[in-house]
Amino acid sequence: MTTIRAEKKCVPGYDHENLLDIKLEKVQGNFSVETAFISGGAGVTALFGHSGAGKTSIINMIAGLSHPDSGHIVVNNHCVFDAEKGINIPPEKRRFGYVFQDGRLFPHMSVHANLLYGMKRVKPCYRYIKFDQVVELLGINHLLQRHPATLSGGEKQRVAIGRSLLTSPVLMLMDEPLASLDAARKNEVLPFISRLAGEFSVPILYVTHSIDEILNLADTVVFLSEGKSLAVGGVEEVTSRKDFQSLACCSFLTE
Amino acid sequence: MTTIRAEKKCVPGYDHENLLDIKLEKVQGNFSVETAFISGGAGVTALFGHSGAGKTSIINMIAGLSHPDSGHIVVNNHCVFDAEKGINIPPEKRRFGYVFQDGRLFPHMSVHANLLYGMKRVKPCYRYIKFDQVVELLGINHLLQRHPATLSGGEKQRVAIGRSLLTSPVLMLMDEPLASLDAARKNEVLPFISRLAGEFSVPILYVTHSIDEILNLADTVVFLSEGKSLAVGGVEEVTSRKDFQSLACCSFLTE
Amino acid sequence: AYADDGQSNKVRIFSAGSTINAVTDICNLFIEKKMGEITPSFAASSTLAKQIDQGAPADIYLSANPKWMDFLEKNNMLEPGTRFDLLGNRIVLIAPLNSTMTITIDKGFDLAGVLGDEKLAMGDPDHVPAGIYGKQALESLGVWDSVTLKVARSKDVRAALALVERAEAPLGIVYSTDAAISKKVKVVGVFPEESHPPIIYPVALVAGNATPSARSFMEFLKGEDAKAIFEKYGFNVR
Amino acid sequence: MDFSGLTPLELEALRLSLWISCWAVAGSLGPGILVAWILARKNFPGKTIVDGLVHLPLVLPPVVTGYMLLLIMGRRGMVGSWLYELTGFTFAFNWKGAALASAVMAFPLLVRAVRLSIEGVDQGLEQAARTLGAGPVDLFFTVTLPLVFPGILTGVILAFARSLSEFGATITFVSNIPGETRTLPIALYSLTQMPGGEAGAMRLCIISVVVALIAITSSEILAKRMERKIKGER
Amino acid sequence: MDFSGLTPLELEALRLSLWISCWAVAGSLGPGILVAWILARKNFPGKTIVDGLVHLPLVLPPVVTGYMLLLIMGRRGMVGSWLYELTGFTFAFNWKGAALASAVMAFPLLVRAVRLSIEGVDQGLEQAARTLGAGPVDLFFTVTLPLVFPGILTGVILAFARSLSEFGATITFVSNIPGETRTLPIALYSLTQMPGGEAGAMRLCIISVVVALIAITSSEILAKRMERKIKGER
Ligand SMILES: Nc1ncnc2c1ncn2[C@@H]1O[C@H](COP(=O)(O)OP(=O)(O)OP(=O)(O)O)[C@@H](O)[C@H]1O
Ligand SMILES: Nc1ncnc2c1ncn2[C@@H]1O[C@H](COP(=O)(O)OP(=O)(O)OP(=O)(O)O)[C@@H](O)[C@H]1O
Ligand SMILES: [Mg+2]
Ligand SMILES: [Mg+2]
Repeated sequence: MTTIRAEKKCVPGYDHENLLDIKLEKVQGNFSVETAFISGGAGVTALFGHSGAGKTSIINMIAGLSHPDSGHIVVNNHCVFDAEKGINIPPEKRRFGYVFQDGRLFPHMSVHANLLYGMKRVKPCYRYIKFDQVVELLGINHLLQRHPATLSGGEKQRVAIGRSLLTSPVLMLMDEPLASLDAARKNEVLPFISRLAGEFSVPILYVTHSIDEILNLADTVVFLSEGKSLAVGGVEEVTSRKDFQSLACCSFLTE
Repeated sequence: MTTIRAEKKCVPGYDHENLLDIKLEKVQGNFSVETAFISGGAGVTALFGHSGAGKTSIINMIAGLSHPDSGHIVVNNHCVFDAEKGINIPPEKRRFGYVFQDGRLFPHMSVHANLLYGMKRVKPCYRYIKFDQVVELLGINHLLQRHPATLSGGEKQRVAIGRSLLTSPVLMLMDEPLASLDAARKNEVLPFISRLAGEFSVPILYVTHSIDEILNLADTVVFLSEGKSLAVGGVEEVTSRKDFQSLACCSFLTE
Repeated sequence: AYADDGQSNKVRIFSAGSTINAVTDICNLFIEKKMGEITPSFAASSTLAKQIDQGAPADIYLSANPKWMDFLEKNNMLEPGTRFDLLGNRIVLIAPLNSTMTITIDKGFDLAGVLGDEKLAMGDPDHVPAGIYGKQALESLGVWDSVTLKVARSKDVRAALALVERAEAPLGIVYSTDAAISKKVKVVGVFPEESHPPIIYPVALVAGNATPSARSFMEFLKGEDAKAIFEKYGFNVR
Repeated sequence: MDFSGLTPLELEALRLSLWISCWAVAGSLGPGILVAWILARKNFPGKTIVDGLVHLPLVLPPVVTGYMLLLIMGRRGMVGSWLYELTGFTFAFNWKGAALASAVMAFPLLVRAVRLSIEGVDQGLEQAARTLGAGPVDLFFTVTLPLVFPGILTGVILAFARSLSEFGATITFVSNIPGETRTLPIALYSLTQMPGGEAGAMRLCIISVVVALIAITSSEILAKRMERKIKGER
Repeated sequence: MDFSGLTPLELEALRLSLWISCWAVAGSLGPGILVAWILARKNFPGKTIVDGLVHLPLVLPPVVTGYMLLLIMGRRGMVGSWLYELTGFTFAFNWKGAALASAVMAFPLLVRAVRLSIEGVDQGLEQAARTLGAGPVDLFFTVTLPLVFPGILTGVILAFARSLSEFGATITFVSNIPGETRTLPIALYSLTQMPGGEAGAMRLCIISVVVALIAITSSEILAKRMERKIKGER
């Protein structure tokens, strides 16, 4: 396993209480998001909900790619959005890493250039994640000179993870980042994500449909349905709910 | 659960021995595929291998979207490709359903039109899958009038599954079709796929990274690495291999 | 690479498109005789007049049409007392070389009948000088009204000539200078001189540019050498 | 537009211009899309020559193109004479010739725009259509063509605008015949060549601009509507 | 091309044409891309007017555009006189004016092609760039622009070809001055005005076509190379 060297003397303007304080309202077509959750302390917050529950919509708002009609987004006590106070920091200033559900690699750049794109835009003193380390972790060394068009699904996903990690973000947003990776690779990446949250106090918002990943990774679970948060709390608390189990359980697989 | 009504008096030119006889060789850049497997009898053949092992490449060749340098593809004793004999049936004549790893819904059509696209191109007498049945199974009734651009990841995936099912195919190619679905939905779709193979004798080639899905769904497993098939055989036979376990096992998740 | 040398003592003559052969030859002769430097520019008389009006670096203007000269004169763009009617021309009726048509131009001649369904090619009588003269001639001969709908109005005389050369039109009206040089058409009739106002090509110095070299070229244009060249191309030197 | 203020001459030129431009665009749309598709997707010996031929009317001065049309499609032209003898149809000195000249001049613009769009189509979608049972032609009409709609719209607008202003090739090929080929630009040209014609020329200018603005604006609205449909309600 | 067979007059016209076309394209590329981006992405009151203005040179006969340039940018023109007094720079009757006329005539083609491409860019990629720390300008140069390369190339080729054939606006604005503004099409015009000039005119036609073919072919090769790079080695 690779090691993470700490170098975060000067992470900007945030005081590290690792508080996520999120309250969002937005109407999209005839779907409306209306959610609020606070997750204190370091760690991974899992967003869980059926397909179309609004997970990606929420993450997009937090990243600053779409604007809530009302509410606020506070990360590490730093407010990046507040509808009432008229605060709206543009996405490029938020320094949130975002692993998109649909990859979004730059087709005109090599894998190497894709990986460096975000990294080059972060001041060296803010960087706490090293290039070689990420490349090794994700096993993409042999792909560096290639262009995204010929990569396999899982290869693209790994490059996308690497690209956002290399921005040394102050919050990670991960939308089903491991969906098309094999178990062996997952087993290398998951502990890394875990340690990102633990050692570097980078809060992580993690979308997944895998109950295993929730049980092993999450500190807090936000359980969404139809755009509303039905439950927010510790893993045991939420996973013991009936409605959660009926969505997450594996009746066919374990019959 | 919905029921499948049988109506397959006139499936064309194939005799239903459900034999998949595949032998493929192809060089792509500095990656080469070289695989051969036969899976007799009805059922689900799982393609398993690390990210970048060549699963999608193989499925593309079987679908007729890329051409092997040599080899042959025989489905139900019907040869759709043979390099030596110069046989190469174009994809639209193969009647294989393909659920792509990356969705590929038609952005200019409503969900409804997407679903009907393939169905309309199959003679009514060949259709053995009903529209309403699929829509209900996949829970996409409320999406029919929408366009793909605003669908969520899982919603897109469900529409893509529906679209290919509705062609009433003679072989299903499914490239990680359930990756971003929640467990509850998976539990409805998986038995359906299972029954497709069982009741209608439609062979299914199924790519997955989930050991659970293999254990519960597959009859035959093809274990790929670096473009070569390391092992082909029954589920128990292949899953008991050391190299298979090291790739598929969940050391972190079960630690 | 291409400096604006409008200030040098090179003489610039803006000359009507239909004079291109003759004026080019005269300029070359002028240069050959080491009498000075001269650059000719050719375009439609109207285009040139407007450009001069907008301050184009022209020293001499040779127009195919007194109207545009009048236009400049009215705008005080001409050097007073330098306007001079340099050339005259004739308009003629032409047909393709292999045409069997015979026709005599006189009062009320049956032009429409000869044309049948086909077209008479001529410069646009609204603005092309040769067309204007042609229309006036046909009017005074009393046949214009019967052929108005059969006129293919061209952008310039050369285009009308091309239509007849290609036999797309069986008849056309052009200057005798054009007809003289084309090998693919023949003259079937010359319009009587009294059927239209005299065809005059006036020349003048542009106001403020009456440099000695410009004046000397002006004189050269009026001289015997130029006259020979003009006549070679079919112009009447007045 | 308030047509009541127009003189009969202006009205006639306007009507002719619209008629000819519409025919020019309508006539070249099909071949234009076909040629664009071939240039975008196929490789064959002599492709450069086809490509060059398509661009020819853009590269040569319009008068030259008009003259070539005269040589080829005139009543005594290589193809034109043959066409006339066989069918009695001719382009010479009528509005059809003007439409042909406009179409030829606008063709490269149409082809280039459509081609650019076709090159941008995600071929993954075409592959998907094939696995769903659509053959190459079927797929072209149901997938490629709708996806290329913005390119077609751009091509049509460019071609229409170009046709509206077509002058050099038209006047050389079919002359200026009132009521047949005297379109807006030809009438406009006549006026600019007449001393004192400025006021009339100005009016024709304004008419052309208004027509073009209407065409451009409606194309924008159409494009917006299509885009909204494809990209979702908001 | 074998230059040795060309007469000095042809060589001069060719050199001038290339020089002027290159300047026209180079000068309009930046503004063209900017305007295309604004039209593709921004909504503002008066957008229709900007859009219409851009198309104007395409809609009006070139002679009219040339005359307007004369009135505006000529040495006595509204802007031209002011420019001349302030800086001593003038477009009047020199090659710079010819380049300006070419640029203005080609502008709508450039803008439309680039705009079409910009509208096709996946905005998801731009969003990704923003989450990676790129501001709007940074993103434009590092993501949008490279993705729009095919559109820019098409625009450049259209503009270059259009410049090569530019006649009406040029001769009206800057006249026909040997060595300054007598480009290939204007030299061609001079020859067609001369009885017996056909052979010379033909030669100039062929020269234009050859130049255009070279430009088109190299753009195709460039496009292929870029595409291969983006879509993988094979
Ligand atoms: N044109 C090409 N040049 C070089 N390598 C290529 C090319 N096309 C595909 N490859 C490589 O072939 C390998 C197989 O790709 P494929 O998409 O089949 O993998 P996969 O098994 O589907 O993986 P995943 O599970 O990640 O989707 C990958 O490593 C990919 O990078
Ligand atoms: N413009 C829109 N108009 C109508 N509905 C919309 C619009 N945009 C999104 N939606 C709907 O909002 C819902 C939430 O979408 P979102 O992408 O956030 O789901 P998700 O939780 O990420 O689902 P998945 O797990 O399938 O990715 C979906 O049902 C989607 O169809
Ligand atoms: Mg989602
Ligand atoms: Mg794959």
